[in-house]
Amino acid sequence: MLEVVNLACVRGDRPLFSDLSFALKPGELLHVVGANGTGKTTLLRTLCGLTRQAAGEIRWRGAETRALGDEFRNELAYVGHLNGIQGELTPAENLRAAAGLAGAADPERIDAALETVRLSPYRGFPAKILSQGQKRRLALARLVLLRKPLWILDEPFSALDVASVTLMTQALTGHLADGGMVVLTSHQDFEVEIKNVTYVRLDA
Amino acid sequence: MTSPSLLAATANVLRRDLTVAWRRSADVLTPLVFFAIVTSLFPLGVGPEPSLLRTLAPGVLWVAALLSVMLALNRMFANDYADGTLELLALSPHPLSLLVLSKVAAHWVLTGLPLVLISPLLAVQLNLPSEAMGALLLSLLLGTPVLSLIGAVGAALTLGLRGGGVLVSLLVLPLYTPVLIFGAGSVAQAAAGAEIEAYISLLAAFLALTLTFAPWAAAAALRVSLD
Amino acid sequence: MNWAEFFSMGGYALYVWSSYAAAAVVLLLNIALPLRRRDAVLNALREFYRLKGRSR
Amino acid sequence: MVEIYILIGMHKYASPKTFYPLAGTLIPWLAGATVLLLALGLYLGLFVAPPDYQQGETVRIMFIHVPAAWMSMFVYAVMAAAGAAALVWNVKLMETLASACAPIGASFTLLALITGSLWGKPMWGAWWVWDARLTSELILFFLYIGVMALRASIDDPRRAARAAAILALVGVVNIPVIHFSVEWWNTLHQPASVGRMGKPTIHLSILMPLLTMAVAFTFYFLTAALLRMRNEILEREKHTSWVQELVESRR
Repeated sequence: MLEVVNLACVRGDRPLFSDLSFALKPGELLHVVGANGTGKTTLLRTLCGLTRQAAGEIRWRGAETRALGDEFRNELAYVGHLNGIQGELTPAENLRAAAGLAGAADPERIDAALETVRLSPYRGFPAKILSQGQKRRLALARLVLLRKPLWILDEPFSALDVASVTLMTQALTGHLADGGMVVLTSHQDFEVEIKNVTYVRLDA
Repeated sequence: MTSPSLLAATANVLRRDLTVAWRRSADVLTPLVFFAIVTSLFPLGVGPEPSLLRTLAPGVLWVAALLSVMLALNRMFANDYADGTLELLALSPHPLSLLVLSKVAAHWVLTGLPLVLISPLLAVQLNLPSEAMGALLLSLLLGTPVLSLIGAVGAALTLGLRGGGVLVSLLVLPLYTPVLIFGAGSVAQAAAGAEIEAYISLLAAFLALTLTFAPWAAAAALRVSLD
Repeated sequence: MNWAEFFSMGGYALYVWSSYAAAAVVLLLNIALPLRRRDAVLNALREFYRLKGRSR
Repeated sequence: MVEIYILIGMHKYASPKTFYPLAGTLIPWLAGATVLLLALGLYLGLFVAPPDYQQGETVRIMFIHVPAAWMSMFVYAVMAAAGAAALVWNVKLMETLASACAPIGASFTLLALITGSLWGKPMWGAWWVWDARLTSELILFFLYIGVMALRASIDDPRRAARAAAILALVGVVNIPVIHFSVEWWNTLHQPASVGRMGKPTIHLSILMPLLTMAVAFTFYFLTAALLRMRNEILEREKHTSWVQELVESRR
């Protein structure tokens, strides 16, 4: 479904990694491992098309993602270091805005999504009052709400408490069970609950 | 997956920006107050002599309006860049140039339009003849969107850069000169009782030109800045 | 060829010769600066490779 | 404009590695041609061309001003074209060319402004006159400053090059619009008495120095651009082995 062939990425003019190839089939999770500065975030941003690769190809359903453009982005959900949350809007409004952008905008599922991440009590307050962990959970709610096949997550477990980690793992397993795909980076070790995990190591 | 309807998405972005601005309405006032202050500086600088102010009024009003729009430019993308919502915009399945167009529309409604509305008030202060009021309103109405559109390219290019505010002005002011020439020119012509069709049609032409190119250029600039 | 008359440029010596002087300055600067910069770049790179060599 | 097509045509196989030594061998020849052409142009301009019946000896300022003004436009066009090639085909060499163009173009624009003002003082009695062409040249100078300021304020060289390329493209689309607007503005506010920039009478003895100087300036532009490009290639390719060998072999 997602193939990467001889991918090479640079930051500025400093080469990060090259000749990186891997494939991801439905139901699989790819865990990108590597020390800081080896280009994990750049790899993820390149996969979703925010960053331009120096060399190599990224194919989704056999076609080059760059050529697919909007079509590919319609099947992708990305959570980066930033949570993509507008402080002035309430959690519900944030989700409606994100849903409006990504095309799936049915209001009652917004409440359900807030419920799954246990943010319903904060439904009416501006999101800026939420803690870093709660904002991360709101970003998870966006993933659950949009139901895109490919999830690309940069450190999804950072700033999460234990309860939220289980929430995130449940969401991941549910997504994989539905035939979804996940590419993520993470320092915490969590794979114990998820069976088919492939690794990609970026060395210094 | 329902195929995402474009109109709903752009309307959504516009509504979202307006609600955010509504909650922080103080921000809307800053360009307006700046516009008022700058125009009232001139009489202090050049003296209150009515006939002198009358000749200066078109140029002063237009330059002040232009500077006020430029001042508010970095607000267009800076907040969304900081909190990550801009990445969601770039990753949305809708064409980025149309989403940028709705952001520019929101910016214009929050800065350009208010300027147009209060400009007659300040024109009276500068002793602008009443027959030029129509030209002032019309030229600003056509001109300020062009300023926001060109400004969007400048704001997108300088996203997240140190000294972004001043840098944007360096980038966009030279590009503002044609709009200033015909905007202020039309008001001056009207004040002298002459015809302004030519000026207004040129301003409309600029609007059409920037409406087609600026969103695409700003989207490309955003993609470069998010790289 | 009366040199004095030539240099006076019909009384406009100041303007004509300062134009040519300005041209000379601009033309020389755009060659001198990159050349000087070339040495700076080479030294910086030597330093860069020395550090890189030692740290591997 | 033919140079641009050659440069763009080159992008298919000219990589920085092959371009660097090629530029190295070209520079002396280009420099030599520049010096010869400049000498010829100066000779034609200062000794052969007769004084103008109206402008007198100050017409000789035109032999610097007009070619500089042409170059300021030409270099901006090359910068925009190289920027477009860099954006579309993602060619690093074009990025380097575009970044080399900016300071050279800005210098020619400044030179055109200075000589324009030096020409204006004896003719119109003022160091600066809001003549249509001088005003357009001034705005063009601000456009150059904008491109250079944008490039200077971005650390990542790739993003800097791509951002500057977009700004240059937006600029090049606007230059004719600005020129048109300033012309219109000038005729509107133009009291009949102020003479426009005297169009040089296209008498052969005037035209020859102009063209020679223009060609000399073009060769000069190529020389200066290649010099700057080589510096930038060294910096941007410092992670490659060929640059390391090159630098270390020049003990």
